[in-house]
Amino acid sequence: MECSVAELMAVAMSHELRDDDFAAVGAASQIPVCALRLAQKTHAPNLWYLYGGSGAVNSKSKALVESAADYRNLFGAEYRAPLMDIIDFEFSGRFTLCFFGGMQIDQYGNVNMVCIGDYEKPVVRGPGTVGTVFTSSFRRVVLYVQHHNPRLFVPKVDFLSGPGFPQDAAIERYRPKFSEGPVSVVTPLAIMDFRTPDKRMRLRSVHPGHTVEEVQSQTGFELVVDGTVPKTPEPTAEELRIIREEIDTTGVLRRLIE
Amino acid sequence: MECSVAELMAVAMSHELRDDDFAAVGAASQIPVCALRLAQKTHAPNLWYLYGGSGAVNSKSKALVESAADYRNLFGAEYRAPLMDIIDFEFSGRFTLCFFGGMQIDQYGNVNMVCIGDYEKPVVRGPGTVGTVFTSSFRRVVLYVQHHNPRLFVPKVDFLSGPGFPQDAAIERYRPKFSEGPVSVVTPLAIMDFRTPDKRMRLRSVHPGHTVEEVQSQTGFELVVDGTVPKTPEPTAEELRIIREEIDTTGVLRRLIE
Amino acid sequence: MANRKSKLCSLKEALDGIGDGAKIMAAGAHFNNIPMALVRELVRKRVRGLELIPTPSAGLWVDMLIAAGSVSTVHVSYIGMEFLGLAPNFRRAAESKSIAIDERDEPTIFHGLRATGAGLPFVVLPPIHKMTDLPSVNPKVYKEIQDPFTGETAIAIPPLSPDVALIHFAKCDEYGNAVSAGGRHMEDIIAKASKRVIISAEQIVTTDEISATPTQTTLPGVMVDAVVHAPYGCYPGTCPGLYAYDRTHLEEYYELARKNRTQAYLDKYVYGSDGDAALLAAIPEGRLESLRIV
Amino acid sequence: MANRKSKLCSLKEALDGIGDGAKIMAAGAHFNNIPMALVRELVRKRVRGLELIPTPSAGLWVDMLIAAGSVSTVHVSYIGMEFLGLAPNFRRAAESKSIAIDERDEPTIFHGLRATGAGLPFVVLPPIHKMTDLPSVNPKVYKEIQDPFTGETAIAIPPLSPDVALIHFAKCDEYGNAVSAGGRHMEDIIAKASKRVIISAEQIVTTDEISATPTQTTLPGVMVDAVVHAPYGCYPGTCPGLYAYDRTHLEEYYELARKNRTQAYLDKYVYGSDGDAALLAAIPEGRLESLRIV
Repeated sequence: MECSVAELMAVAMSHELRDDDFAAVGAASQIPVCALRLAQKTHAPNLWYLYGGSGAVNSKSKALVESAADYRNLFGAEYRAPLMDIIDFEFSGRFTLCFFGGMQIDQYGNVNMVCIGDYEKPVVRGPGTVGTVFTSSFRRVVLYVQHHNPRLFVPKVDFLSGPGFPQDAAIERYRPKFSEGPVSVVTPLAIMDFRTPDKRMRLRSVHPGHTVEEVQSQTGFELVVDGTVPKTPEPTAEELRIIREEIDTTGVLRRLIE
Repeated sequence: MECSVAELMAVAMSHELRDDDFAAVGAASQIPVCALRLAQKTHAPNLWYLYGGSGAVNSKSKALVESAADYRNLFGAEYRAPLMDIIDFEFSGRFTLCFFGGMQIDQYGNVNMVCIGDYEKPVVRGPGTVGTVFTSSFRRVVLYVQHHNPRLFVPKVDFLSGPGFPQDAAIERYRPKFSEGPVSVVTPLAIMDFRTPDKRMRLRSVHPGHTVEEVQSQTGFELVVDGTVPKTPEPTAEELRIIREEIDTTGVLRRLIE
Repeated sequence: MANRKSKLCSLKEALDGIGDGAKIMAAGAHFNNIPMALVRELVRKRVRGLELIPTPSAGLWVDMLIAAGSVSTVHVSYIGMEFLGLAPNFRRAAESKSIAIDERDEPTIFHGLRATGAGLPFVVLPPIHKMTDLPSVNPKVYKEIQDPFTGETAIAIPPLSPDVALIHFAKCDEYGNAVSAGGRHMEDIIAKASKRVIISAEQIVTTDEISATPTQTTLPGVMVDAVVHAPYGCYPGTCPGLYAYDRTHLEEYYELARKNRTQAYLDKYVYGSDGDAALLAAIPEGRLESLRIV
Repeated sequence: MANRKSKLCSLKEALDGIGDGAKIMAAGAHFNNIPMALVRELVRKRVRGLELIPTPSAGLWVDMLIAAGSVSTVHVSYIGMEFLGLAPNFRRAAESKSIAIDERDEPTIFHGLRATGAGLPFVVLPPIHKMTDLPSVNPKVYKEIQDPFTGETAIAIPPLSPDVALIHFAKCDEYGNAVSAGGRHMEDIIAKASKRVIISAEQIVTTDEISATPTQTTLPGVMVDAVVHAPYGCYPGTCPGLYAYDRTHLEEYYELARKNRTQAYLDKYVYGSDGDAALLAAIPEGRLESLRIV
């Protein structure tokens, strides 16, 4: 079955979720929201999830709204978490998985949401770090972005707002014991991970219609490539059916990424 | 009009309340609860009050229940404060007045709720300090007890759980700037305060039917007496009517103190 | 598609795995909303050496577990029987030193739990405890620290982490989404700080009933490990919004406790029964109905 | 018996006393529940040099006040327009250094407010910020401190105290007892930390309506200083449970802002009007009705 890139990404991200996860997403997160709902409806019926701004836990909204903060996410939810709960869960390791984006991501999984260029004289002032510090305290972090190019994937972030894997043991010791850090990166071209001795980013799979060379050329640093890189599995017909009939009934993900 | 000692105490305590107060009471507090409601219905219509255990703010219950923690206090309340609010208000000075009791009270207004005798070998183990540390951080504290005898009013408390006026500047400096400390002590015999140069307890008024000598003989330390001690004013007919018709409709305060 | 796993189980199953020396916290304030069905099952379990972490205002459940011989240490803020008087078994045990006391108070217990639940290493309070005798009898808990912003003295207290929390609700679903009819007191604070959370409820309802009003859920099931259906689970205390405390029964407990005869109470109402069957059968006809709040 | 004083007043009266340089906090998350009627009145007041303390996820109101020239400093966790993109006026002002930025993040703003609201001298966080560049660009806020219980390194942050908090509710009474239809987000945290609390509401109801369900009151009136009746007070944002955001209007704002023509927006919709009259009159027929959530 034909599927859109956003649908492919959502399905790939749903495979990162486990049955015992308590996962969280922030603002403007239609792809991760779809991933969460799909996982709960397939292999992870005991998954719990929270949408940041609205505090909705286990929302059953039948349409992907533009904003995770939208009150309408409370439809069918089992709890309305105030911000205090969310921050408590973030610090204490109760959230086992979170999806995060970034303006820049570097080869060690560090994330930047603050600025492009020098902090004192930024070329682009970003929105701010929000909760990206918690990439160090969610048990697992899945990074995802809607673009894949060398401006986004840089050798070293201009401002480190979300910790990946510091190459300095004196910094790494500040990571809580329960945290594994970033476990994968999902983009419109490929999936990457950090299963390398020095935690450098590795190409795990390339999406159908794309090549290793293309992914490498769109990445601002050298990706680790272990032998032959597999194709990212395409969504099954059943996965696509669930997405289109039960989760994304208005077809947001079919139009999201051009 | 004939009134009971508990009614007299409640009326005296209501006179301690101001129109701009936010007052709190803890457990088993029928007299202070009556004082709060009476004040709100007479000279302090803008008074706000909270009953500890139930979290009821501005309860309009028409009967004095045995427990401030009783859910039934939520009748007519305007808010249900979780414990977090209560502790936040206690530390931050938002509560302007609180009524407190004690197993022992000494001449400087220190309160003991922990033990009689040596802490390591107590003769009586009390319930514990609960929130008596906050006698130092409510803006004003009114102490009240249902007995007045030398075992309760002692020269020095065996365990200091609720601070009165430390005679040591090094300790006094820990008091928050907004706190005035204990402002009065209401008992079945008399009203005392601390309007003395060294903050020793002073006899402010003696209840009808009792004498200065009797109060002094029932107190385990010397009370400061400034000239002629006035009689505690008796409740007005209107105050008693409001208590009996609108607050204590089951007559708890007429039976409370023998 | 797999099925969602129910957390519903029996009283006995819920308390499985609580061993000697566990740190136990039960919710409630005075006689309000105490999880007595779960506490009675804990008495029946005859574990030993428990460390109790009561809420800032507790009594009955602590006193009963002390009488049952299950307790070695109690964290104390207020242990008493409110309008009835002191807690007799607690008082005897404390005076005879048969239990150890970890002397704290309301804000120390609250903020200690907050530290764990919020993932904070410790909590800093204003220095008002320095005006009391508390720091001198419990110096391991109250540590002086300097405010790095003002240079002033403050008090640091450590995180408090119960092994098991016991909480009762008016209703919940089989996944642990729970509702207090009397509004939230500190159920969330307790659950966040505890390694294992066991809840009981008067009524088990559908998840649809819960998700019809998600803003009224007091505790989300994601924080709950086991769910027990326990009607009259707060008895002889109050279950907010549903029934009031039974003063006659509380006085019976209190008088026996004062005379150091709590064992007779436990024999009659707690031991030798599967769950609360003996207790509910022993309550005089009509008593339970008379306590119900319409 | 005297009468209880109403706190009800006009938009103008409510903001009386806010002078140049005040520290202002407005509630809301992204386009949800932002007190836009109060913010628009603040724009009309033409105060200068405000220090804005936004919630962890803010945008529109900050961007608008920057465009109006009222702002000197912004505490930043997230300032953006969520699904629309970056906040244009914020971005320009930050890049050109016409405003100062106090770089923080979600937990720093939250726990800074908690410190003030809870009466704590400061708050100690686990050292995860040491893994980021935040402490190096804002060393006055992130101070290293040693845990007196474990000897480990931790991060101390100072209390955060807005002079004025602006919050919108679905309904409230004239004494300030207020209800969020979408459940509590952090209205209590904001109010406790702020010296003055100004609220607006879609509907002013009787106190009897509030006290019929006291467990559903989001903020008690004792923490509120002024109450304003402001229908469509969140517009063009969402008022949870009542109406959705107006995407067309938000895009109009965003496009003008991107072109550095926010002044035209303010002239059309904010200035030269008594309260929100101009705005509400300018919205196309039927638009408001179409946003209402049944």
